[in-house]
Amino acid sequence: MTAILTPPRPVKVSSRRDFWRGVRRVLRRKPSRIVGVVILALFALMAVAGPMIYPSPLPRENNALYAAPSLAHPFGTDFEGTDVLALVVTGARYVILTGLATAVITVALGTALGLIAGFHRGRWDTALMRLTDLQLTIPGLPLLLVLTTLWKFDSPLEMGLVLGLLGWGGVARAVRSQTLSLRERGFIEAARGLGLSTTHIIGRELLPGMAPYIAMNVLIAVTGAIYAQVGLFFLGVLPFDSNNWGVMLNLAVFGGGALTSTAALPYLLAPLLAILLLTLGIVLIVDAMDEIFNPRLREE
Amino acid sequence: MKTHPARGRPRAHAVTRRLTGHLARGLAMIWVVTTISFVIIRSIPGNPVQGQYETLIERGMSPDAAERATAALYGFLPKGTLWEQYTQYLGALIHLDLGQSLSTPGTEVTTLIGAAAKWTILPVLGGTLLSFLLGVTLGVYAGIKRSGRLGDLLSISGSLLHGVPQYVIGLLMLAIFTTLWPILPAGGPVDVEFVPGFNGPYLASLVQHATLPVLTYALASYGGWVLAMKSSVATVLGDDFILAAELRGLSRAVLFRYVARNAILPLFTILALSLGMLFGGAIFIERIFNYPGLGLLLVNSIGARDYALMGGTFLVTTVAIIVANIAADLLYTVIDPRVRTGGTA
Amino acid sequence: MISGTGITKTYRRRGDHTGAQDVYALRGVDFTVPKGGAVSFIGESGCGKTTLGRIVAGLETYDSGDVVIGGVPMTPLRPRKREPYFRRIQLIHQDPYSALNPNRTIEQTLRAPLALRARQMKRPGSWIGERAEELLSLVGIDPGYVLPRYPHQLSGGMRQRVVIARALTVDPEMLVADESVSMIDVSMRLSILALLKDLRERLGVSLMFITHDIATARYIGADSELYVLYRGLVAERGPTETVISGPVHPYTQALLSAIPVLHGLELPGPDRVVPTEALDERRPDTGCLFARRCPFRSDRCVEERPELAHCLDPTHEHACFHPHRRQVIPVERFTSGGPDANGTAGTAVNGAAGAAARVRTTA
Amino acid sequence: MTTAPGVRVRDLTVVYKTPLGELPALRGVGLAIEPGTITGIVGESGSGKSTLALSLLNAVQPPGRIAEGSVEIDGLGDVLTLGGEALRQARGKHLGYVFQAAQNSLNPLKTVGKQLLDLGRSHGVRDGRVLVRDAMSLLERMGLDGARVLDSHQHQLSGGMRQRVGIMLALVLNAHLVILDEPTTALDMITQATILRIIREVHEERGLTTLMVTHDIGVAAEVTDRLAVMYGGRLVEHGPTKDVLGSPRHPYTRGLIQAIPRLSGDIAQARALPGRPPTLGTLPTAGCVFRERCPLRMEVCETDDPPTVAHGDRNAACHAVELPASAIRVERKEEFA
Amino acid sequence: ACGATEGAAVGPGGIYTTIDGSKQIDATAPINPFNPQGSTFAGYDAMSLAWPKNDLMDANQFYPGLAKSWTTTPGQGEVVVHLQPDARWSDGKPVTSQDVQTSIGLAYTQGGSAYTVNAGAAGAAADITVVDAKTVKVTQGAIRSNAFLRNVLSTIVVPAHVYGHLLPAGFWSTLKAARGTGAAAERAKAVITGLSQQVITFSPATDVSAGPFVLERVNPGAALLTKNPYFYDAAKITPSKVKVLNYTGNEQIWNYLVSGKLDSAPFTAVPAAVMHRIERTPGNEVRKGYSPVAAAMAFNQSHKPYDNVHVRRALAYLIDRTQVTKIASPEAGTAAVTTSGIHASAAKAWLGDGLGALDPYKVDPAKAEQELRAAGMVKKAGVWAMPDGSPWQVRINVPASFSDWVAAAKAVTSQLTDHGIRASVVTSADYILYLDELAGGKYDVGFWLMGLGPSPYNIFQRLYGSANGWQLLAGRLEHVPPGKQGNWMGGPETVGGVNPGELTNRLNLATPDEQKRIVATLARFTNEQLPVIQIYDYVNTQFVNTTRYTGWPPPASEVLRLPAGVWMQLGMIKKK
Ligand SMILES: Nc1ncnc2c1ncn2[C@@H]1O[C@H](COP(=O)(O)OP(=O)(O)OP(=O)(O)O)[C@@H](O)[C@H]1O
Ligand SMILES: Nc1ncnc2c1ncn2[C@@H]1O[C@H](COP(=O)(O)OP(=O)(O)OP(=O)(O)O)[C@@H](O)[C@H]1O
Ligand SMILES: [Mg+2]
Ligand SMILES: [Mg+2]
Repeated sequence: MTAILTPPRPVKVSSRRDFWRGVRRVLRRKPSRIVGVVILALFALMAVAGPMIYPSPLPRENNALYAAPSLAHPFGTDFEGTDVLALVVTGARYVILTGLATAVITVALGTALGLIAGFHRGRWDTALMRLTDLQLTIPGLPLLLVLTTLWKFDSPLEMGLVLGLLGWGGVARAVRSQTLSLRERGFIEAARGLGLSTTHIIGRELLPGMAPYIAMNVLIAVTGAIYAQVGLFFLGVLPFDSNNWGVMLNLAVFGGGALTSTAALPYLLAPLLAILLLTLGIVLIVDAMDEIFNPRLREE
Repeated sequence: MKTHPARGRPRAHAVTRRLTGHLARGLAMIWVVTTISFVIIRSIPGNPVQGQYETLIERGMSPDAAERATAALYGFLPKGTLWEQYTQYLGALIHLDLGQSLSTPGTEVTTLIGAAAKWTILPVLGGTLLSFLLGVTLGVYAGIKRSGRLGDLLSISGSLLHGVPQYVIGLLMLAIFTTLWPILPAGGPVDVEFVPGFNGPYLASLVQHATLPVLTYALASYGGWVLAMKSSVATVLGDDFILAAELRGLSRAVLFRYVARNAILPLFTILALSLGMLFGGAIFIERIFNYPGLGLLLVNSIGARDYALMGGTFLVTTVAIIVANIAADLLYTVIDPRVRTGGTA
Repeated sequence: MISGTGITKTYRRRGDHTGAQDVYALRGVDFTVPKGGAVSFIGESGCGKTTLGRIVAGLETYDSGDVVIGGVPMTPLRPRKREPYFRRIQLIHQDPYSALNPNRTIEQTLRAPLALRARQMKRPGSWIGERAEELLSLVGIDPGYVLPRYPHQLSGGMRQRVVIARALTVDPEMLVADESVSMIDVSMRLSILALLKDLRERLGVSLMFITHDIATARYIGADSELYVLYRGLVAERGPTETVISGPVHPYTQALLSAIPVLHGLELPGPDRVVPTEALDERRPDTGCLFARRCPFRSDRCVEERPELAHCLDPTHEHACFHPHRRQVIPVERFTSGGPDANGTAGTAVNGAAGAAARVRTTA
Repeated sequence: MTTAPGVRVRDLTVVYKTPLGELPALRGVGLAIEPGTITGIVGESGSGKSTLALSLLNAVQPPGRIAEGSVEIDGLGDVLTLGGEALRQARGKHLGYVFQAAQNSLNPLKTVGKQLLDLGRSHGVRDGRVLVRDAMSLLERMGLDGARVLDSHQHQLSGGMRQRVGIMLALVLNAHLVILDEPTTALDMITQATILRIIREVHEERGLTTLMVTHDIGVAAEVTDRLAVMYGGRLVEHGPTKDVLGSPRHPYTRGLIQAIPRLSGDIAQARALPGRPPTLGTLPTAGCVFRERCPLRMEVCETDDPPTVAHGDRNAACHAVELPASAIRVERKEEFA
Repeated sequence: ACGATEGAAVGPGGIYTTIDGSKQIDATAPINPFNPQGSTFAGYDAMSLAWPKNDLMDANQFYPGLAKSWTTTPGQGEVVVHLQPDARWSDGKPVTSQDVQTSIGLAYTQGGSAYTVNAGAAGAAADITVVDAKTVKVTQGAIRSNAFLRNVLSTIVVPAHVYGHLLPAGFWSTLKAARGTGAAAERAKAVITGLSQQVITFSPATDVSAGPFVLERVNPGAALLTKNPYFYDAAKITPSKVKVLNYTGNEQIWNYLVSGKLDSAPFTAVPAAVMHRIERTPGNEVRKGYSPVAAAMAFNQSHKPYDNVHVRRALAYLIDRTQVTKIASPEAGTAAVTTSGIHASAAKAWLGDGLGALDPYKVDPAKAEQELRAAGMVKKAGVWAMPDGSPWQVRINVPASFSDWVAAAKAVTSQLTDHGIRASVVTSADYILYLDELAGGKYDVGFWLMGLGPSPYNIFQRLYGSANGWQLLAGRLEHVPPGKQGNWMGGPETVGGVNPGELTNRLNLATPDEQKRIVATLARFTNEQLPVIQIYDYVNTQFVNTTRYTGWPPPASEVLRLPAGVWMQLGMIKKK
């Protein structure tokens, strides 16, 4: 019974190049996903090129403080007469950089700890899960507030580091449970039985299966960090030596009286809109992650 | 050939054992949190008395008067080495004594927290329950009509609202309902003119002031409920027993109950957890609406470097989460027969 | 040669809400697989077949006893030292879907262990590709077609062949096939069985075959041995054909009696045995584990646990105080009996089974 | 209705919506189930057995859709024209459906008794006590302690017990047409034997018409009177079980039987069928669905769908089947006319 | 809010809604004026002997409170206070000298300027004598201070029948002992300060007030006070109730103002747009008056290059104070005419023509360049750098919660950037952290309140007091080096033979003429040395609403800094 079984019909061959074709296919499946990608690309562009578009420092018009929206200033001007749109665009870098730093730390730490706990089980697992419980129990925002008085978040990366350290628990727990369930799957057992190294098993067999999950968490962590950080700036508990959305919110509300008079309202609404748009972008593409990373869904 | 099903004996001792285990772990957690917060808080820079003095000056008090007003505060500064303070703190904690506030000198921290907690509980409970009911109802709909236009709309709106941070919603609400269309009060918990108690005007004022914070809570968490319920309903709908029930010709109402009850079960634990979580997460909303709950208390205590109050508030929010965790677990034990009666055949 | 002696395994089930509970999966199992030989394990669900298979493949720890691989006992070795031995025993999973990583192409799946192998055997890199193709041809599939594909693009049968090919990458001495065909379509099941048999014959790979479908156990080779497990103990063992045609232990008999009869092709066995109760693992175990369900039990069965012993044929052992050969499997109907053969066929073949003597154990 | 109903399925086509468009899972299936018999439907995975079983209740789940055909059940008429309340009433009361054992066909949060009462209430049973008494006697009949079972939650029952509860729920409202979809898959052998015996006994005691779907020919052979073999959404052979097994007509049936390893006789005679079963996507759109794997393949098989040819109480759909010319009767429309 | 039930239930005078700018309401705090957070409201239910006038120069100008009148001997050796003859507590009991004495006794436990047990402190009260039921005499100790009268008159009076028990028997003899020296005195001191907490935490069940109002109820959002029928001048008081709203941020006050809810509001910084909205609300009127406070940029002179006076001057020449004020505090500030250390209005009074002689530091890039070169700074590619060529960045620190300072600092950095000086704003999370770090010498440049008049000692103490190294220890002045004991300004002890700290300390004891001379010297010194750059002087901008009440204090009135409760006591505010 060793007759070669020939396939009834040839199927298209997959390769690395096809991954991107698959991604494009997944995105095209729903037009809203394209919109989401465009939005995110826009923000990425802002973060990368935003500060280069405008002169530094941003020009001010001494006679147009809190100017109403116009063609020249689509979102009006701030208390100094600086174009609000320019502030939003140039402010994106700090915000997004923090978000990315947080995401990297959250996901790297969460995934690593979750994998270790789930893969090694036993004592490691117990210890790490206690740590995770602790991290999840301590209320993040209040702790952040307390920490801000101790720590000057001079750079977005530092900020991201702290936010990341306060946010890995959820990822770790989820990755652990995923690992535990994947661990029992035949292919992991088979890899162990074949004597493949733990690095191979974790890196090549386990992680790719969790990719959609991790990708989704990256997105969530990025937004979470952005919101937390903007929120802290809004509360005014972080030193604002840079221009960013949270600072704008704070100055608009507590300095400009945006909630009292309509003059500063565009100054408030512009960063709010930026946040809403970013959320929208992420919401629109989050559901594509599963399809992108799952070869079966990608092909269909 | 006769076989017997496992008799559904409630395993009381198992539940108590579970509870004691939880309590022990909870206490250990509280101790760790206490220690961490103690260390962090004591290393925060800033002299509260000097701060109070300058604040008074900044508000227009004369330097002499400001000095008089703050002189006595020195008596409330913690004394002794850090270790002594720590052991004292822990010792007092056992008697549920969180120390005395410095920013409201001479008032027990527990009193302050108690007073604030009641204002946090009102909107948190109101908002969470409101959003839970709304979200769950619409989530069932979104789950059942997954492929319909309205279902799509519900889930997209859910994801969006779920994604938008609380303060954005809060600020928008404030901008809309107090600036652009001023129909609701912008802050405070209740109008002081009315005699507190169970009387119409007082309650009306209470409701009026709570509307925006509650609405903001509700909107901010509504999305999460819709999404959670939707996916839960989708899972349950995929379960065989629903198809089986349908094929047995069960009436729509019964079917709906089957779906809803099974789908809502996992959400109860999330509900308990989110109630615990919201105690700490109320900061933005309370700050925006000037609602005198725990979040605002914490912000103010940090602003005033009121160590005892800071530590106390932080501890209470953490304990709320730990308690919620335990409660969620026990709740699950009570409401899920699979857990309650144990033992599979 | 691979053998096991007195293997026990107890799972401590951490009942989340009900407290801990001990599950005795294996209670001292001895077995021997000769080089190039084959043994089958059958038994009811939960009797410990999978556990045994995983222990033998080195994927599960055991509490006591020993696994001896090529004359080397594993128990005294440190886990790291055991690995190379256990690598010589490869497990073929029941579910070919979960046994292959859905995110990796077949080529990637095969290359990883082959690369390891190449390093061990100091082969050049080009060997890996060649070997992969060779192995796939060996299990009967077209390498050019299969290699670049993801598992979901293959049929169940192909997937199972890939799994077998992967197991062969490390040149194993023994394959442990745990219900390896139960998830494969009926019409193709046999081809996988044939492949296993073929590998055994051509490569000399021994086979540990775990199944609940006793008929398939017959297929893997004439000289195979059959072990009947019941709740972690061997109830009966012997040459496959012997045990099937003349089971001695009432449990084996009950198991074989439960096999559906292909009416129209077969007639029901004359001495079918039906257990008196359903399995209830929570009852305390004293004496013979099957006693409670056994229609032939005596007081002794409840008090004392029978050891493995044999009657006349030393290769055919059983753990029963009341061994009695019974003819329980369906009887082939060589001629079409027509519509009137209904139900009365039993008596026709009764003679053969009735002739079997009732023998007391000698042990 | 107290007597066993007959069922006539005509020209049934069911399609599933897939990314490749709507593909037929059943194509032109015609089947007559005689009252009071146990009919088995066998076929490999994906051959459309469950789809057919669900069609009898007009319960094909989206993305599936019944495109064509009729299912006439004595006393109910064409089920496919029923809808809403009438259909719901028919299910449960006239048509009993039993799910696969290991799958959970019971609401995990409610005791069996409560679900029984829900069932009664949905079908306008006024007296719950009578219902409970009926249920208890059914359960006792199947060897269970009725009171305890009614008091139990799903997780407290073993697979075999759940399956018996499923049968009880299908019968308690006096349905006389019972459809069992893979009733013993995932049960162990001894339990399977018990369940099969119960099915047979209950069938006879209550005078039912029973339809049993399974992929295990052995299981079907054990209990059924008549056997229908499906392949790729087509009914390829149908007849009395003994005849179909003893002298299979269709090459697929023959191959299938030959592929079963047996407990006695020469094991080497067992042969696997070449090729692999079709899936919705790989089904040929015209011609015989089995031709790819057929040893008797002819040219006509490429182009023409083989018609179902009846010979006495047996019929098969194959161009290559040799039948007495007189017995050949092309039938589709008026098989039972 | 919402004024839902105005009228009938409230009384004919209606509810007067306002905000107490000096405190945030804490509903859990005791009704006790000794508690800094206590639920009592100065001018409404908390009464002092007299209310300070907002005089430009003379800090000893007072309006009568519970004291109808007072007399002092020259040099303020003795102050005799005559109480209002009709003054009564809200429970009907008369206000007597006994109450004053008890209040002073309680003040001792708290420590403070006039009532301190520290022997040798300037301006300490030596003896309190009850002359008769309505007359009290307070004698000053040997080391005199011209703040003594002020301190005595500021005494808050509480009812002896409520608070008396807090003072143990023999309190006064303990006090006498504490003023001596030796171990016994130390013990006595400890006894008295040991009472401090007890006094602060004392919480009477109800409010007993001698003021025009008495507290009825307080919640976290507001406090409600009702008219005290026993108030000695009850006829003058129109409103039946006063509602004091709580606030946690200026924006809330703006909101209340925009909605027309407040009858009067305390001073807050207001952005222009909000100002327009507030003014559009019917009845809202602005009352501007003198506020003896100014905002300045202060330098840490121990940090380079700010140790160089030329650098400080250069910065002064580059900052357009008018533009900064327009951005930061258009309504509540006027650009500083120069830097003298004194609020401009007071400066005119103190300096007269001398003010014109000071350098006004008009924007003058050329001069700035000259100064920078003089300091050795170098200009590379249009950007100024340190003398050694390393980059120079002016970091201006401000607390995040002070929106006008944040805006001002941003405006300053923008201007400096325009002139080739790199500058940035760094905010601190909160004011306390800011102060701590400022005092810790962590900042180069930070914003700082100054010019705290009217007492000239207070004005210059901000610049040449402990923040700049001059410490008053047991009556002796010492100068500590920069970086120690809160000396963050790090200025030199003397420049050109002038010791500003020494001069400042003399202001406390000097006669008016002497004060004038010293002030002139210090103003010139400050103008030249620029330890700070005065950016803008605050204007006490208040709002009143004329829809419900009339009779408001006129613009520039001296009472504007006092609570509205005092306005009522003075016969202002009538029902419309
Ligand atoms: N990881 C585990 N933890 C706890 N109990 C286990 C575990 N694995 C198996 N068991 C238990 O050990 C016993 C033997 O299980 P095993 O899987 O070996 O049986 P099996 O004979 O393979 O059954 P099946 O025919 O159902 O595959 C069962 O009671 C099972 O529930
Ligand atoms: N929801 C669905 N969407 C798309 N195709 C489906 C769906 N359900 C079933 N099918 C397809 O319809 C065909 C018939 O399915 P059906 O479930 O009736 O097969 P079956 O014979 O019951 O198989 P099994 O033995 O696996 O239960 C299969 O090819 C299957 O892939
Ligand atoms: Mg198994
Ligand atoms: Mg099926």
